[in-house]
Amino acid sequence: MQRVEAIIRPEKLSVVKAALEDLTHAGMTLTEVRGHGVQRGVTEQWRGRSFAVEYLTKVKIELVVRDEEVDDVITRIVEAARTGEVGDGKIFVSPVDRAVRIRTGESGEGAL
Amino acid sequence: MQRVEAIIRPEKLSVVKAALEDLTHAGMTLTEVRGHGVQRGVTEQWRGRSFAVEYLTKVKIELVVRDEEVDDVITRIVEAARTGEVGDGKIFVSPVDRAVRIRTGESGEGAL
Amino acid sequence: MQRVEAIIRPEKLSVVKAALEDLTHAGMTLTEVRGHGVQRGVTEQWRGRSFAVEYLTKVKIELVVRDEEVDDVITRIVEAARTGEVGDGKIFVSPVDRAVRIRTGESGEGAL
Amino acid sequence: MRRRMLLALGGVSAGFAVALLGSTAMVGAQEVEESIADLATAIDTAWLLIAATLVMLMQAGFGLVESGFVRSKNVVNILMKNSLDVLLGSLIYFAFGWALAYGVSGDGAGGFFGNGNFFLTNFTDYPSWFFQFAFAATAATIVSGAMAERTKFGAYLIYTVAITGVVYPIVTHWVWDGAGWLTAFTDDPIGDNGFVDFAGSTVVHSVGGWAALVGAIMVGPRIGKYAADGSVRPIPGHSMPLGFLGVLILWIGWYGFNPGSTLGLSGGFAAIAARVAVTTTLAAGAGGVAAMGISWMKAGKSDFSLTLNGVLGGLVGITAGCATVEPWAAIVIGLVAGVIIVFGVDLLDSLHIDDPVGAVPVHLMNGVWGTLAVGLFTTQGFMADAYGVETSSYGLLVGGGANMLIIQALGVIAVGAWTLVTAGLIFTVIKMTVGLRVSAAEEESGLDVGEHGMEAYPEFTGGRDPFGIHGGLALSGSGAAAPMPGSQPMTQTRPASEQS
Amino acid sequence: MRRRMLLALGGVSAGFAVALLGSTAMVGAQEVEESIADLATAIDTAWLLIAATLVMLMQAGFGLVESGFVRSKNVVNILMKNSLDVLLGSLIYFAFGWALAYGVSGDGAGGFFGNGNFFLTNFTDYPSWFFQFAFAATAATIVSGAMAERTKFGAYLIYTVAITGVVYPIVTHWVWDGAGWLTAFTDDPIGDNGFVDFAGSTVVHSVGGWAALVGAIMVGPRIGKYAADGSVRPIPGHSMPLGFLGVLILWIGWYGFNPGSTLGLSGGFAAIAARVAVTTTLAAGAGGVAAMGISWMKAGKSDFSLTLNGVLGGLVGITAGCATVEPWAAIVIGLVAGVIIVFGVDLLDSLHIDDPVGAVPVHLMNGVWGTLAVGLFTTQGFMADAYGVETSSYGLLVGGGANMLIIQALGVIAVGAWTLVTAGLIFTVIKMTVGLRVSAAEEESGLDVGEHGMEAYPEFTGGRDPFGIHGGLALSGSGAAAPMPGSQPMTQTRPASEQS
Amino acid sequence: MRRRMLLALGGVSAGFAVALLGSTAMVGAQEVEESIADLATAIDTAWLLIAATLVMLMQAGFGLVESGFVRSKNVVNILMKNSLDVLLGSLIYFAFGWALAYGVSGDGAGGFFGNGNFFLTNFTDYPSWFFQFAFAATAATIVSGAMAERTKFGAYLIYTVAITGVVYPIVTHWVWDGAGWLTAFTDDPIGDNGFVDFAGSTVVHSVGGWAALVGAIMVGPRIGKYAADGSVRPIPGHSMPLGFLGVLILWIGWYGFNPGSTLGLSGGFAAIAARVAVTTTLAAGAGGVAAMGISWMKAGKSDFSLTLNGVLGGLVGITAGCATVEPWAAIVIGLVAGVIIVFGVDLLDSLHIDDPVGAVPVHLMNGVWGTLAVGLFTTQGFMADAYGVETSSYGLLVGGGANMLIIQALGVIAVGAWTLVTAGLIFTVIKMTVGLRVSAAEEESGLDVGEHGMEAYPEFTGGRDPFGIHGGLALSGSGAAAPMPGSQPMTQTRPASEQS
Ligand SMILES: Nc1ncnc2c1ncn2[C@@H]1O[C@H](COP(=O)(O)OP(=O)(O)O)[C@@H](O)[C@H]1O
Ligand SMILES: Nc1ncnc2c1ncn2[C@@H]1O[C@H](COP(=O)(O)OP(=O)(O)O)[C@@H](O)[C@H]1O
Ligand SMILES: Nc1ncnc2c1ncn2[C@@H]1O[C@H](COP(=O)(O)OP(=O)(O)O)[C@@H](O)[C@H]1O
Repeated sequence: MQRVEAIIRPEKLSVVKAALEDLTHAGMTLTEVRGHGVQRGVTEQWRGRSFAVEYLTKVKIELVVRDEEVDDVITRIVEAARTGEVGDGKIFVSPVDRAVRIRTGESGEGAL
Repeated sequence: MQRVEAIIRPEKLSVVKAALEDLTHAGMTLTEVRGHGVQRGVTEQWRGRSFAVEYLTKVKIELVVRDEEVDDVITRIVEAARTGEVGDGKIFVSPVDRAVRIRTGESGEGAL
Repeated sequence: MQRVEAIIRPEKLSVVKAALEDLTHAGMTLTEVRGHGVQRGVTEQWRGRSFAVEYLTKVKIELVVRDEEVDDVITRIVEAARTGEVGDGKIFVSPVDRAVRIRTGESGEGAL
Repeated sequence: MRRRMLLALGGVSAGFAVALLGSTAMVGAQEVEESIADLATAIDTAWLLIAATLVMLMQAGFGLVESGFVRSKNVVNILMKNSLDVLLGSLIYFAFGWALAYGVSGDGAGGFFGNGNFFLTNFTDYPSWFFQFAFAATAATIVSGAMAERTKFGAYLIYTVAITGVVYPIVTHWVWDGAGWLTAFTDDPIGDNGFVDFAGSTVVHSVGGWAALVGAIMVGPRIGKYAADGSVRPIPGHSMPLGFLGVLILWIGWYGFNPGSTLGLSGGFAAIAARVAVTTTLAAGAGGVAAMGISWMKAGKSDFSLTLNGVLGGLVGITAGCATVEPWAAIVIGLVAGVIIVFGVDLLDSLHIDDPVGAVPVHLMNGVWGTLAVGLFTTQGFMADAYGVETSSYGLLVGGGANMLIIQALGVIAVGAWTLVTAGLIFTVIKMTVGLRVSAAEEESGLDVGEHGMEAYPEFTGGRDPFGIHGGLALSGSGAAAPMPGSQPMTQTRPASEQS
Repeated sequence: MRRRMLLALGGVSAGFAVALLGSTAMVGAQEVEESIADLATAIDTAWLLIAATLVMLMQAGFGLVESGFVRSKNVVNILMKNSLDVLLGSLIYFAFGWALAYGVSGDGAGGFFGNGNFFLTNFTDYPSWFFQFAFAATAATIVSGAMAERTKFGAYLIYTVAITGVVYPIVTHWVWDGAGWLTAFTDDPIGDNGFVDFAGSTVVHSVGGWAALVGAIMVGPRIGKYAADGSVRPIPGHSMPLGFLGVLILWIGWYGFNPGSTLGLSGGFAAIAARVAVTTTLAAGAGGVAAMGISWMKAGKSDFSLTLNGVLGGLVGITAGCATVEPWAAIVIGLVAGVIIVFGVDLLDSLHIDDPVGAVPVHLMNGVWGTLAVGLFTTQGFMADAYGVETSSYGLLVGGGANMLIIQALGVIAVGAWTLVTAGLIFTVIKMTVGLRVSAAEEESGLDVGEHGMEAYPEFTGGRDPFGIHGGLALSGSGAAAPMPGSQPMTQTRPASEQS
Repeated sequence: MRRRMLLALGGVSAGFAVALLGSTAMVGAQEVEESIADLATAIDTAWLLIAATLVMLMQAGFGLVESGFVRSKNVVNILMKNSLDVLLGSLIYFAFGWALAYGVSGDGAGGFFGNGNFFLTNFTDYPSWFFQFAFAATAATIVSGAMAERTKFGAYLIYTVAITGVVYPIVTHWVWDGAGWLTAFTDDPIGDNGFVDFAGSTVVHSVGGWAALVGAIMVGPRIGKYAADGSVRPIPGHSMPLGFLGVLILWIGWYGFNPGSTLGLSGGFAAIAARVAVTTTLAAGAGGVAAMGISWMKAGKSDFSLTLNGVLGGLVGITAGCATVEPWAAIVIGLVAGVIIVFGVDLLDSLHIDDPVGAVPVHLMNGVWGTLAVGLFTTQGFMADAYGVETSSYGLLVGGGANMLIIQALGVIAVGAWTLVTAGLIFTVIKMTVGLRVSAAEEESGLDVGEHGMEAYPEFTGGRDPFGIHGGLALSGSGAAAPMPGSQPMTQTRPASEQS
């Protein structure tokens, strides 16, 4: 099993989710994060003085999937989340040794 | 060392925490996340029109523990967090290569 | 590639970020988390009655970096985030198999 | 006279001081008459100033309701628009709003608009200016809510100048100036009684409501509000406490709006003002109860935002007839108003007219209903004491024939036509010049940062709503849930023409 | 008379117009008397309408305090309950609330309840209805806070109808109607002066407070509030700014509540109203200062929520005696009220009575204290000018003997017994029929979604409080920290009987 | 007289009852005069009580603006300080504030301070006490904002006692007591007219403003506000809706503050009060419009917080001259006030004086401007009707010479010197004893938990602002962005002496 972790633009969430919808088990976990990268933050002002907001709101999507699904998932996310402009985000893939479904206690890929 | 990452119902947090309390080093990190899975979201309404809230609030508990503790930790979490109904959540286990305690700079299992 | 995940005091964020600034690619992702560890929470009161707030706000910094950079990153974070008092936080390092830049679709270390 | 000094003597109240002075001065009937006239002026002025202050308070109410009912990323923008309505409005109404409404120069005013006292020259009727300005600011502020979350700030400023300075004052001239062609305040009114709109269901609320309707249509719906398949996506407001407080403040302000429209309390008007306070209270209560009940029956749960709108609907509904209908009729008016709210909100959605805060059902639909209700429920006796006329035309349902209702309908139509045409013109000119609507990118990231470089709650991460809580699937409307991919195209279906 | 036309002349103020008319009409003493009577009516009506408006504003204050002091998942529900108190209440008080309080039919009313003017038939005293209704809505709204976060919405509506329509009106008849058996407004009052409660420490606040106490006991504590080992878990409210604003608004509203209870200003009542404003201010200040000081001494830090409650406690405390005690006595009453707040909150917790917003210490305990304080501090001179009686029974501590205190205690007991019995009955019937309390699951996930399908702050993720910030361990109460596992059983210790 | 009984008859309004009683009593001229005096007292008292209530409402406005403009970690603290201003203030003003301002004993007061009526002994002028106390609370509350987010709670309480009890009352004695050396309310005033400050641009706002300036300087800037390289880091407030509502409430309160300063309406004062309402409205509008426009031109986007400050600046600016300048002059005063706000905020930052909410530009700079503007725009006719003097010294720009302006400047300087010296002394004593400032650690984690053990929004995680949204890099000020590492040293550059 692998953890696919995608950091995307918040406004792309619904599209990405739709793109993953028809995977057999579309379980996923989302976290609100702040990103800092090539993309510049916005400029805001307060009492007439400007300042840079350096961290941009992003959404992190985590899916633990079977090894054979990883490529498909990545392709779908890239297609759905891409705008072509700086700030589209990253996908990181890392190994997961074990998965347990709390409800049943079952382990392994069946738990996904 | 392994990272044990459990996604649980928010209302189960205090029980799970209590269940892990007597482990020698009960350090843990919590994140508020939104989950999407088998469990259906709630229905809300606005101005007389209903809509589905698709993402449910969950709490992610992360513990980095020694390899030999992993099974015990999983058992405790499963027992404490289980209701038997859809939405109880998942536990994922993945490898951690290194741990450092910032305060002392020390590395390895002693840093946990 | 490795994921370096540091849990630090919120007030140390700007210092840590500054310390990492001159790495060639200073991409990073931040998450607001709550920590529970050796450090005691603060005491608050409500209507004359005290209670312990057990979870302290921490910031989790995640950076995916090339293997050869890991040591440098850890050193920088430890130096910047340390106060010497309980609650300074931890750094965990774990393997990342693949990285994809969504904007371009490119994979591997070049995507960082 | 040096009041503060007297006060500084300690223990001598100001009023007592007047009494002391009076006791030496008041020797003949002349002096008594003057004292009585002075006191009548004092009490009537007090009433007008206090009522106007309450109406000014409604600006806070509008700002809160509208900001509570939009998403957090557009809160600063809507508050800024509400602020400028009254800030800019005060200067405009000083310069020519009053002049077009009630201004008089040497040779009197015509039936269509006032003419005189521009920039308050040759003018001392300050209590009336203050009261009438507070009303003008109310009319102006209605539109911001209906066009919220996508209208350019600069464009809005142009609109607010036009409505406060021209569109609204001219309607007030028609109806509330003795020279106006629809007025009831003349010896020879149109129909038997003239057009009866005691506190402004039509003059204030419908004018704002018509402009809101035109504006909402011309600016187009918010991105994502209506899917290509016609389904409706609810977009919840970000703060219910703000909505609650706003409505309560508006309600309180209405006790200046309606009872204050007696314009004084001496000469027997005190009794009318008190009756108005009672009908106002009952209509608000009935409106809220009806909207709550209907929403409960329709959706299975009682809806808070519709209940709040129902209260406002009841208040708008009673505004025209507050002085001329019985308390029981006020309840009927309020109940109908509440029903109108629930179905009016639905109706707009089915027409794909996007009115984020419900300004059209509240102010337009109930403004019309309230004005017509005058022709249904007005009693003969109350026409006599509130308008000083012995008339045989009064409420249709209380035996007064259809005459009054017809004149009421005429007024509704005339004011509607005027506002539709002028507001349509204004928004068209704005659209063709500076543009009405922000860019799609700015709309998505929010007008607060886009227009003002600020966030309403900079520390609260949820303020950016990354999970699109308000982006759930519509369950009603189209039977099945709209397919999720729909939400992406949705963001692009807005005609390019509207993106200007 | 056509007021608007006059106004439209520009520059002629309404009052001046009256003066013009007056100058021709005012030839004899008859006319002068009529003018003076008209002005007296005007000023007295103005006072009553403005005071009633301020009391209506208190509805916003209650809604804000209560919503600020509960968790965000129950905010819509508590606001909805507060809204329906006044919305539904207006219809009920129209139909029979007034009738049972002050209604008169041909043959007069008995000592126990009013009888007449149902549905405001044969009724024109609109200023009084408006003022009295505003008070009724206040009495009703007190209970929602004490039963917050677990009471069914439908059940609450039944309760609010009963208290606004029956329980409260009958108490007002006893005390404030000239025919009531406890009243001071008769030539032959009980004791020497009758039961003296100028603005309603007992009539309004204790009635609400007793009902709140019964309700809080019968609905049971919130899940997790009291652990099996008896320790108390603090559950902080979600928004201090809402609490602050609510209390400030209530304070402002009290300037209608207390000074407005002169019911007019002519005939020398102006001086009384002013004194009432001063005693009200000083008691509020003293209550807040005392609660802050005591909480500081007790807990090591000055507590904001107790300070706010202290202000309200001082206001409730002075309400009965605001017209009959000296300013220094108002300060004493306020200081004691603040102390009562701090210890009253503790007392309820030690009895495991869960009152989330402190309604019982504020309204009941200080309502009783304030009513008894009348018997301690009332001066002879102020009884004379506020109640028009020359009496030898006045405040015990200022030399007036114990008589007055005894009658005050009698009133407290009589009203307490009445309210305990009727409220107990109402809540029992509700519990046995529709049920008082939501399910445990609904309580845990929040009444906002459960009862109304809404969230108060849908965009703010913290609104769901996933980390249970308000679920910390109690440090006081039980010496050591309660063991954490306790928190789970806690959720199941509520007797099954309460879950209905 | 038994009012409630009459009321209980139903259908008989209180005023009508008075009329009935009156008709038998009013036989001779004596009775008529007494009735008229009674009504004059009634209307004047009503005016004062209502105005004072509106001014009390300003306490809520201050609390909201200040809490909206600080970070969420310091919200409870600033609300607590605002609360104690009025709570503690009421007791202090009762004990000796009034006494030093307007108190009289047997042998009269001197020019420098009042002397008598301590603890309100031998005192019955309750309307004046209530009104004057509301003003005193306003003066006190200005400082909390300028010293927000770092000042010790206990230290603040000492300050508030001193300003409400001594510093402010003595200034009111100078200017508003007939015996004061600067007063206009004497037959032999300083200069030709005395120092003219109708509602308190100097007496109230500048006093608060000077103290705020001294306090802000002495407590030092917030950690991180000014970098070692001199660059300025903006620290946005946490809630714009609170700021909006606060300003709207303050505006509404100003309709008590300014028009209420006629202290009555009979005797021709009604016309003045109405004119004051109009000038107040126009100055507020102009101030907001100017600040918005200038900020738009300067920064490319219209700034909400400056617009709100602009409104307040306009209101403070018109306060001195509200009764003696023409409406057009009110607009000029307001426009200048708005400009002062925008540049005043910048000026303070360039001096590294940290005033989180803009109290100094609003209250001090515009207090001075408004007071001087009296000497520029006051008309001869308005001096006659508002102050009862026939004078040849009036506004410089309307042809009245420079005399008046000179006296106005004298008053500004005298009051400024007095407040600078006394406030400087008070803060120095506090700093040397209990200490002015919290520890750096407490400041970083927030004063809410540190001083009161509470959070303003315990459920909202963002409340702790972990990402330091308000910690962005300053783009203006120093041309290039300040280097990020600077933010750390910044936290340590505050001199150790300030950490006491
Ligand atoms: N090395 C990294 N480690 C962790 N997160 C990263 C890394 N690089 C980028 N990110 C995340 O991805 C987001 C997008 O990256 P950015 O450099 O702005 O644009 P792009 O992906 O188009 O190059 C960042 O805001 C950050 O959250
Ligand atoms: N494959 C997955 N990857 C990541 N998170 C998952 C995955 N599957 C489930 N989750 C998380 O677990 C939560 C519970 O899963 P769900 O399918 O609703 O119930 P259950 O665990 O009882 O089958 C989800 O809300 C989601 O946060
Ligand atoms: N084993 C662990 N697994 C995950 N997070 C941990 C672990 N131990 C500590 N943490 C995180 O690190 C933070 C700091 O740890 P703490 O024990 O308080 O101080 P220190 O790091 O100085 O020993 C905790 O609040 C928690 O978020």
